[in-house]
Amino acid sequence: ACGKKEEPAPAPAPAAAPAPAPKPEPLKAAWVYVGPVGDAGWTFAHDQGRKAVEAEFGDKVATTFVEKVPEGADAERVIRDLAAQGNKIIFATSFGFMEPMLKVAAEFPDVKFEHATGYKTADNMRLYDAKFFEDAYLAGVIAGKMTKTNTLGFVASFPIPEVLRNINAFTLGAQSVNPKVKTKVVWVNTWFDPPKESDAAQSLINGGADVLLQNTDSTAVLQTAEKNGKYAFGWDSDMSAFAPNAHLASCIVDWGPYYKKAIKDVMDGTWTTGRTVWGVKEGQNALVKISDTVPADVKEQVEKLSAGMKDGTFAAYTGPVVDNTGKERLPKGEVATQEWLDKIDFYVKGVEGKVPTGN
Amino acid sequence: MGRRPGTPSPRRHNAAPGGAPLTTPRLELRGIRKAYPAVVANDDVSLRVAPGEIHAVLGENGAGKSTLMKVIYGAVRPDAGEVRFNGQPVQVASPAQARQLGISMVYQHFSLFDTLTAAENVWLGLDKAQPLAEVTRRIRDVAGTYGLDIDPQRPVHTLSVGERQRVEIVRALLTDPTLLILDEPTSVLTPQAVERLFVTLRQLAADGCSILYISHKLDEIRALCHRCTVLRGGRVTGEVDPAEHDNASLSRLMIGAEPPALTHRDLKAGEVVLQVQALDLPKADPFAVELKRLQLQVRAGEIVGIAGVSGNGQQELMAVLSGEDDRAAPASIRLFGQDIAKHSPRRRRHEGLHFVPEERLGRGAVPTMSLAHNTLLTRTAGIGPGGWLKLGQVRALAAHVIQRFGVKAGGPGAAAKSLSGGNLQKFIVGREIDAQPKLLIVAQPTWGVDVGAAALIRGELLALRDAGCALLVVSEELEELFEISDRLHVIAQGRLSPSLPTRDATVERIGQWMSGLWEDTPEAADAAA
Amino acid sequence: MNEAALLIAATIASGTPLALAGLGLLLNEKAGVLNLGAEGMMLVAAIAGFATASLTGSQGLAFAAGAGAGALMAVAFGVLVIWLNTNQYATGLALSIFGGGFSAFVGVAFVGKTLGEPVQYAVPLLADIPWLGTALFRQHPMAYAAIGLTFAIAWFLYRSRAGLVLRAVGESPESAHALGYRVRLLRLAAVTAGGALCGLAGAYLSVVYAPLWVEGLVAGRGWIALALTTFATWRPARVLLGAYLFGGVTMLQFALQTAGVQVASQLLAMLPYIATIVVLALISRNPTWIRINMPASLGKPFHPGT
Amino acid sequence: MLRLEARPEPSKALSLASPLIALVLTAVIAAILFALLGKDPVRGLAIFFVEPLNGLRAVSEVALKATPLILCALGLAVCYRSNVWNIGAEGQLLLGAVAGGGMALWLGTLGLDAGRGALSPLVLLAGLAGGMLWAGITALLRDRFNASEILVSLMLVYVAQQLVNYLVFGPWKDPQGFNFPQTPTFDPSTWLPPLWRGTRLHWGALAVPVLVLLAWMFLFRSWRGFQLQVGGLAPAAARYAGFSSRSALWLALLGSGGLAGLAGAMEVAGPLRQLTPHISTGIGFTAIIVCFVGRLHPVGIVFSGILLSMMLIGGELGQSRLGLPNALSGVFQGLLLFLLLACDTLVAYRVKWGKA
Ligand SMILES: Nc1ncnc2c1ncn2[C@@H]1O[C@H](COP(=O)(O)OP(=O)(O)OP(=O)(O)O)[C@@H](O)[C@H]1O
Ligand SMILES: Nc1ncnc2c1ncn2[C@@H]1O[C@H](COP(=O)(O)OP(=O)(O)OP(=O)(O)O)[C@@H](O)[C@H]1O
Ligand SMILES: [Mg+2]
Ligand SMILES: [Mg+2]
Repeated sequence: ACGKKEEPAPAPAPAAAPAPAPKPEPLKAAWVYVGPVGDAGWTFAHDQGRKAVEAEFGDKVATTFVEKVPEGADAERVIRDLAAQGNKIIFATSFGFMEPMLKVAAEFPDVKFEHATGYKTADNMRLYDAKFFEDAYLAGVIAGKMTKTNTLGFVASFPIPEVLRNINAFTLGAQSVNPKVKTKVVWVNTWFDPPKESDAAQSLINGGADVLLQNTDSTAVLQTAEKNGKYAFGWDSDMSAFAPNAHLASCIVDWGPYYKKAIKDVMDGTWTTGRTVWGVKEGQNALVKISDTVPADVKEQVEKLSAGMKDGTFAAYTGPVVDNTGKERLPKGEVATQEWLDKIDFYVKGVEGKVPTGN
Repeated sequence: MGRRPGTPSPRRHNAAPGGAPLTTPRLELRGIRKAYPAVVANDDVSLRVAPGEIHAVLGENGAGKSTLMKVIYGAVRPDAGEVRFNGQPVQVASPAQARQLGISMVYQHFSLFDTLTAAENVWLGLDKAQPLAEVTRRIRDVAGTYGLDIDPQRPVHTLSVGERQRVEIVRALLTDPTLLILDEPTSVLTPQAVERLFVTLRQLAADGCSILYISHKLDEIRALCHRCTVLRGGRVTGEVDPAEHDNASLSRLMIGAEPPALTHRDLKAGEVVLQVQALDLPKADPFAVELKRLQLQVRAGEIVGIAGVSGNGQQELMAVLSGEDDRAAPASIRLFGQDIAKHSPRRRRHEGLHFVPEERLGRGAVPTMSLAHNTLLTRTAGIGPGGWLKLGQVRALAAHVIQRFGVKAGGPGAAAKSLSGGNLQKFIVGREIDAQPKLLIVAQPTWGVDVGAAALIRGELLALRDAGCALLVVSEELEELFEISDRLHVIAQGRLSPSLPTRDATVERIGQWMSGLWEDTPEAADAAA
Repeated sequence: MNEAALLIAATIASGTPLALAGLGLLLNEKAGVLNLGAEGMMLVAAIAGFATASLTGSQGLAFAAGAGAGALMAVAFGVLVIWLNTNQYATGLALSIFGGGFSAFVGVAFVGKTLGEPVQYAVPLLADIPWLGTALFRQHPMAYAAIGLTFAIAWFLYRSRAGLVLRAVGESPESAHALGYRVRLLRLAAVTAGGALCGLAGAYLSVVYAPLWVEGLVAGRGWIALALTTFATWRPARVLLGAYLFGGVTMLQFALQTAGVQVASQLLAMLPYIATIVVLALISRNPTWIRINMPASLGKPFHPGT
Repeated sequence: MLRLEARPEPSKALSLASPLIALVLTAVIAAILFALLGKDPVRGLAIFFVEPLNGLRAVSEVALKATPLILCALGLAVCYRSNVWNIGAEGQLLLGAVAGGGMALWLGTLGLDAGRGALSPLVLLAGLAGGMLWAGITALLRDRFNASEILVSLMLVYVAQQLVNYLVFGPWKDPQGFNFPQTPTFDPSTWLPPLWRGTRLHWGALAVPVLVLLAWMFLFRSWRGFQLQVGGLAPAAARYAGFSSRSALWLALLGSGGLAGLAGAMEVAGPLRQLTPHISTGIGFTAIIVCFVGRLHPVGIVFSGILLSMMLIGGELGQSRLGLPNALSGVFQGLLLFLLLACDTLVAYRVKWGKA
């Protein structure tokens, strides 16, 4: 609904849609994005999910989105306006939308609100999230095998549990195949600033890292690795096209299944509040497009672990997990609970440095 | 015949006095007219200059002299009229084209670049693509031939004003002009330097170069020029041989009347109002002049004049006396015996010291503000309790000044920049006089002001003196200082001469002092006190 | 050891756009025009360059387009401030704001596009010198162009007559006008050339450095470049040095993290800006130095005939 | 050739008309852009200029958005009239938010049993102080080291944003917040309560008319304000008159910093009620446009603040209603300012055909 894609996509904006007279009103659904839909990362992935909804339900739904919504005082107005426009379900795809959405949800009891990555709910507002760390773990396995310097690099956005989970999982995955591996982390304090991400990646490479992963939304890290003849992974979406040589695999998230379920819940009247965190098991996360440079046996191992995640026989966070000060955080043999995962605020052994804001 | 032996100058040959028939004027203007939105600067002006002739253009401030010269030099396009050069009608579209024709000009206001060297400044005025080294060599040549000493390598900001003018003249000469225009060249020179310049000019004229010499100083014109065209209000009022006319008749042509005479009563000097004691002031920036050990005293009921060529420390002295520059050492400036060296301009004003600066627009007045608001710069009448403005009173004060000093303006609401220079000067001087100061310091009281307004201002200053106010007047016009002051100092290179009663002063003596050559004896200093 | 070489290389790469833009602004300012619109010009040039590169695949054309876009923006600015005598500060700010909005607007179609495989640059032979090769000789040609331009501009300003005229115009437009120089045309030329250089800087960012397009890609570098001219007291070689210094500090914040320095990353991220402020304060402290080197008419309007 | 001739007096009529001309031209260009994008130009313009004022809630949203813009712009107008080029209002606003937020958090820990909103004046005062402090750094560096206030104030914006980040990710992080970058929600006693139930427009907005009046009186009726403007228009005249340029610098910067800080505190005590990394969306920068479009006049700033808010909200509405690209409102803002500057030439000059 934005005139940005060259092909005339099926007009999603309600205003542009011709009104076919007799049919029942389509279910109006809206998405609030934090970035531009074309970022090839986070927002792009959500927009793919929205398109999957359109493809699945056809003219039974009418979708709208507002992109680049700042996470400050403006978000509340945008969400409220979407609710007032008659949308029956609204997805907000960034953490910063949690408080504003909560306020609007209280005013529109008939509208269902869905918030990604937060932690607060209401009767008509529920949460959904993905297990990116499972992807990160699998990527770590490849990284541990591919590194020659035994130094991995991680371009990190903000020190929140989500990102720490990914850094740690990446390291744990690598250590599972190569105990000598160390991970260096550079914080860029942004989700999306390609030149900065690229500077950070360069500095990790200069510091000896030869396989990189990032928790930021652009392709800059991958491209920097390509420029330097190092390896890196795609994040959020398939980024293999951006760096044919450097690209080892892409950690992807497919929001489609969840969005389809949510819409269906509303249509069927079965929508209830709660929290959904899907991962590899539900097909929401996956490591895809594993490069041919990755040896076959490593690929096989990744497949095996993937399969284990799917059938529940394997969990990325299984004890013992020791933090990098030597303290045991998860006893041997124990599998991390959701609550444990929500509260991660440390680096595991093998990650260098200190979490920047640890108290 | 060429000025530089061995360098043939083809233009000069066919134009030399003996070469071409003398009946062909070097320059001929016919019916030149140039109108600006507010005034007609030139109206039906005609003028002929013969080869080798030094031709004066005389007129009071604003008569249209500079405009006419800019028309000849291609800097201003005339609305009507014809310019003929060596008999040929020409359209001078730009200064560059004028220089091609052999016309060079030294502007009234220097067109120099402070941070560049003298050689670079000269180079910028030459059209031919000569290397800088060649230009430097030629500067030395010309300097030798005409006694115009300058060091080509020195940045202009380190040169004295006289040296700067030499740079301008050298720049003009290096284009091998057959017509040289000098717009009020002497206003910045000491009398001695004026003599040297005249020698150079006579030599040039003898070499066949025609010279247009702009001035409003009658004596100079009578001493130097062969012919003289007089302008008044943009129109030619006469073309005469200056040698055959006395000052009075030239003056009548120039202003339509003889200059009004001022009555100067005898000195009844009272107590010491301003005492400047061993005032030293380092340079505030590399373009400034350092003040060294100034001694100065002004008593109630007297006018003390400070003569000197501009750029010798006048600005620095004014700033430090007015309080705009607060770097003076404690006790070096006293008002009625009280140390005011660290007082702000506002405090000094409160204590009775008022000041009229040289720049009217931008310093003495805010150009875009109304006259009423401009009174608020130095007057506090309209400021009510708590710092709130009483606009009615502010306007009334401005109206009062306008009325008392005969300022021609559209009322208290008129923007300062809408006034002509003379009227604005009347307003500013009036604003300060009306404040009944105990000490009034005035810089260039009549600079750029017409004769009538100048007489009015000088009369007001004298009246203030007679009323018992102490006055310190800085001016570059010696005549003016001789006319109104009781005692004179000369400022040169940041130093101040001892004072001299005006009746004992002569132009020669003051001129010598302007070059910094005075007997720096303790007695002289004592005599001054 | 090698890390130091790599840090130097990264410093040069990140200093290059600053140097290009800083040199452009230096030309502007030497002619007496202060253009606060550098950020906007760089943004528009960045998208113009990126769009051209992604449509034609030619870097040469991309840089030409970037320079052209920067120059075009500069001309718009120049006409406003030089002929219409608008306030230079306000007009520059308008240019920055407009550039930000406009580049985001036309750039939408190019977000997330890629320019194909990045190329490894290396100066033949020199690049293989063990330490120096890594540090100095594996840069994009534009990095060397920036160095070349620095010397070219230094030569132009201080050795050529045209440069002298330009400085004269910045020093005293009234005098230059009186001597018959076309002050306004010369100023426009300087502003345009400055815009073109800012354009090269923008294109370098989107085509070589990032290399991709996102809204706000320039991320304040235009403002840093403005600071550089003061920092360098309007001397070309010092602009280059300052650019590298700033590039170095930017890289340093990440290098310090990589090296495991225990300071909050947010505080490290302040480093380049604080460094700029500190250096600015130290340089500006000496009024004599500023007065001699700063073009005297900088930021002031000029009306011929007054 | 086109030629400009200075008017003897600036035209009063045109100085009022030129913002309107600029606005109309912007609207015309906008309509053309809409048409080029294949949208209905009339509907497009309606979304920017009518829709944002459709109903009480919409009006209250415009007012909410305009409040910080107007506050910042008032301060900037004083600065620009004094020839002090503060372009770091964004940073001063952030510091105001930090100081106000810090005060709110601290008051929250005291466990005072105060009513809803009762302590909000303290938050606003803290914000005022925070903004002044941040602007004070610029003033200090300008005053003591002669460092360009343009660059210093701008660099301090980046520093301020990182400071906010540092605080919300670090020391001030909500302990119950799962490590997410936000402070706890403030205690209700520190909130700015809404003016009407159901809207977000808060009591702080009432400060706008008061401050506009004060700014007007200061600029046009006070001796101090006169002094500042003389310093801006003719620095040499100010020196001559003995108006201290240093105190003008400090006054202008502290005043505008304080107002920006107040705006920041209102944002956090009003709609946000907590600190997050996303306090401002470039309010301090947009305020520069507001300031110029309002012709550096307090009353003009009210109108332009409302206009710019409508354009910003229109930009959001345009996305969900018409599918217009988000970047459009940025283009319009730049365009409006550009056209205004060009139109302003007409105030002082007459355009004529012919040669000089
Ligand atoms: N560019 C201009 N625009 C408008 N008016 C002008 C301009 N230049 C000169 N004038 C006006 O034209 C008239 C003649 O000015 P001009 O400078 O030629 O006088 P002048 O005889 O050289 O005086 P002075 O002795 O002061 O140098 C004056 O009234 C002046 O104000
Ligand atoms: N409004 C005016 N009032 C008085 N004089 C004017 C006016 N407009 C132009 N002039 C005179 O006409 C001369 C030529 O002006 P013009 O605008 O053509 O300058 P220019 O030589 O083309 O400018 P540049 O050298 O900057 O390119 C100016 O030097 C000025 O003296
Ligand atoms: Mg004159
Ligand atoms: Mg003259």
